[in-house]
Parts: sequence; structure tokens; C-alpha cells
Amino acid sequence: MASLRILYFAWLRERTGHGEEELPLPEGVATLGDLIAFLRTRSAGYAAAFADPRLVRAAVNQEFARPETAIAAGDEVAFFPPITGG
Amino acid sequence: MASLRILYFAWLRERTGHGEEELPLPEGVATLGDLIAFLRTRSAGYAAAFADPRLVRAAVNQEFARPETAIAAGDEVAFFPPITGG
Amino acid sequence: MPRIAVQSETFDPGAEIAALQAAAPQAGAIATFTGVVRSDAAHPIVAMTLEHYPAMTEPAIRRIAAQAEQRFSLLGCTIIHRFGRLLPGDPIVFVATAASHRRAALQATEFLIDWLKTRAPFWKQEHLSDGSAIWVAALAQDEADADRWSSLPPRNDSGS
Amino acid sequence: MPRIAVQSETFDPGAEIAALQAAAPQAGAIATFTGVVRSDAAHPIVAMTLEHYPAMTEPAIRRIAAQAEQRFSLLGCTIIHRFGRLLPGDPIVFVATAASHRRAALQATEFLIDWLKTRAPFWKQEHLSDGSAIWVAALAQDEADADRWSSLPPRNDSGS
Repeated sequence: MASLRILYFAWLRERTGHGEEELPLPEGVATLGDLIAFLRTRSAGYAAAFADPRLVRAAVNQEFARPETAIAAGDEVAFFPPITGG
Repeated sequence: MASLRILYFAWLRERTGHGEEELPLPEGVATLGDLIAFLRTRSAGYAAAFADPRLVRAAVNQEFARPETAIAAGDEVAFFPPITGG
Repeated sequence: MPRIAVQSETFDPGAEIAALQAAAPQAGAIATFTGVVRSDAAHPIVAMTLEHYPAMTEPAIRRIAAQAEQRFSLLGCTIIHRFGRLLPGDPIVFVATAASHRRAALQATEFLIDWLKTRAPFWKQEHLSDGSAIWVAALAQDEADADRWSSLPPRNDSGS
Repeated sequence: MPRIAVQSETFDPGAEIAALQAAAPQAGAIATFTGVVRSDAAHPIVAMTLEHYPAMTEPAIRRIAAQAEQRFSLLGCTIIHRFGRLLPGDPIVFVATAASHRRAALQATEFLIDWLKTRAPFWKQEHLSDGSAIWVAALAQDEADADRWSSLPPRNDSGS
């Protein structure tokens, strides 16, 4: 469990081109905010997915999380738009 | 239609001993309050039914009414306790 | 056109929801309330009898349903109220409303059941295990619940 | 113990009400809400797809249902949320609550549907007649509706 499991939903899945992926915890990444900053550098699609941080919500290990939430190897991180359930 | 039709529900029916009755409009009765005052004099059962006016509700021609509501020959007057529907 | 029924027979909430939805195919939200005869250890009853004022009941319910349809922009509405002898667990009353959005349907349902509790001419008599019967007293709280609708403006709504 | 289902299949509100009542025989009040896929002239759609986050959805719904049962003294509660492809008129979501009295059941139903709108990890995509598909944007009003429950004390209740 030395890597992160990252899930993308709805238009974040479409823009990144991934529903899920495994990723070694990048060097210098300690929080969700750090991870987003790293992901934005990966490709134009990732940059587009995270272009407006106000439209992106996240969960760490299936709990809603904020940019300052700590992350560690082994975590499951999910990115998605604001919820439209019900 | 020179008379009143009077209906009694729930414990007003039990105390007066009547579910409904026809009654010539008593002399001097112009309002619901007048009618109640008249009915109270008819028997011990009627007196008991109307003993506490706060517990008696009424309708004239199927519309909720108050002591000052005018009544006339031909009207249907109903007496009942506060509603416990639903 | 609301569906109003005042009847001694029981009813089927599922069939009523399906019929309401069929009559209001544009609805995004359907809310319902079912009232049930209660009997518990603190207040055991063997049965309940509901008396009503037939000439007044259905017209009065029809008027309030029309008012609710307008006030809450309902796409449809169903009200069923039973009378006669009922047993614990039996359904007494049913309200269902269909609207574009959830808030209107939920508020209209609450408005209608609050009204029925205090303005629909029904009276409940409880039958106890010793053979006695008592007329249920009205609750001041129910009167207050119904009255608050006359002072509250309808709440705005968005989303479904 | 709440009944929670996250499923692609449809559901039967009538059967769910009957099951909830059977599981909560002391209930005097059962409230329900059904959300339905809408398509109207102003915003016609041919279908809707609901995506969700399976590992999170059911545990999150189970937690909020337990919280609602405690907060509103519920005798039982059912939540069903569908995912996958749905057509106009199809039911999406169902909430049913059983309580001693009407206010608790009605308020718990409203609390739960407000929560599901904004906190249950589902995302709706609408399919239009030209073959395009758009992700539905969340409404600020829905967020506000869910948030108001964290500041409001539960309302007192009496009567059923």
C-alpha cells in the first residue's frame, strides 16, 4: 500500500481521461491541496479538470475532505463535482 | 323550510340524546349564541352538552360559525367538539 | 383536479401514488403522509371509531385541496380520510402531493395534514379494553400548527 | 435499523411503505418522498444517467439515516437511491420515515432528502435529443437547504 488510489467522477473523469488510477505518493505531497497542484501539471486534461478549484470536491478514504486534509500512501482519494443527488 | 335542522356530533350527540332534529326557529333567536342559550334550557342533557361553551364548535350551513353568526329558518346548524381528524 | 375520498374502506398508498403520478406526469416530486391508528403500552386501545359530518366533510376537504394546489403550485393532490371503526395499525388518513420540486410537495403535504387535524369535521372515539369509550380531546398544539400557515408566506423553492 | 438500498433497478413505493409499517407497528405517522426524472417543454431530456461512488454511497447514507433516526426519534426509515440510466417519469430516489407523530416523520423526510441532494455522492448527466449530454450543475439553494439543518434545533411535537 505504498501508493495512492485516485478516483475521478463525472466530468473530472471525462477531462482527466481516467476513472481511477494508482499513483506512488509524489514527493512533497502531504495534503489534498498539494496533490491537486501536482495533478494539474500532468497534462492539459488534468489541468482542465482542476482549472477551477471551486468546482472540485474531494473525499479521502470515503470522507469529504478539504485542501488542508492530510494524505498518505495507502489512501483512497476521490475527486468529483458538487453533488447532484436526490 | 320554516324550521331549523340541528345536528349534534360526538359527545354532544350523546349528551343531548339526538343526532339530529328539526325545530321551529324559537322566538327571539337571531344568532347562534341565542340558539345555544335556548337549547340549554330544554333539558338536563342539553344543559350538560352546552355547559362549557369553550368546548363547543358549530357550523351554520356547513361553514364554521361563531356565537354572533346569524341564523334563520331553513338553516342547518351543527354542534360538535373541537375537531380531532387526521 | 384533486382526488378526494371520504370512505370507510381502507386504501392502498402504493396505488394512490401510482395514480397521482400518472395524473401528473410532469411532476419531479411526490410527497405523502399516512396517518395510522396507534396503540401502545402507555395508551392501549382496542379500536377507534371516527365520526364525521358527511354534508360538510368532502366539500371542506375539496376547498382546502384546491387552495393547496394554488398556493404550492401543485400538479396534483390526493386526500383520503376514513370514518367508521378502525383497528390499531389501520391507516386513517392519506395525503399525497405532486409538484415540480421537492419543497412545494413537502410543504403542501404538511399544510394539508395540519389542516385536516383541526378543520376537517372528524371526531375520534377510542375503545379501551375494559369496554369503555372516550372521545379524544383536541390538542392546542394542533390548532397552533394549523394557524401558523395563515401567517407564513410560502417558502421559495428551487431544485427538485 | 434503516433499510438502505443503492440500486439500478426500479422500486415500488407501495411495497416499501407496507414493509416500513410492518417493521414499525407502533408508528402513527409515515411520510414519504419520491423524486422522479423530469422532462418538460422548457427543458426536454431523453434520459438521465446517475453516476455514483459505490464505496462511499451506502456507508454515507447509512450514517445519515442513523443520525435521522436518533434526531427525530424515528421508529424506522427507508432510503433508496438509484444509479444508471433512467427515463423521464422514472423514480430516482425514495425516502420514507415512520414516527409516533406527524411532525417528526415529515421533518425527518425533508432532512433526509435535503441531505441526499447535496451529500450523497451522485452526479446526474442529462441526455438531450440532439445526442449531447450535460452534467447537471449543483444548486446553491440545495446547499443552503442542507446547511439549515445544522443550525436549526428539532421542532417540538405533540399529536400525531
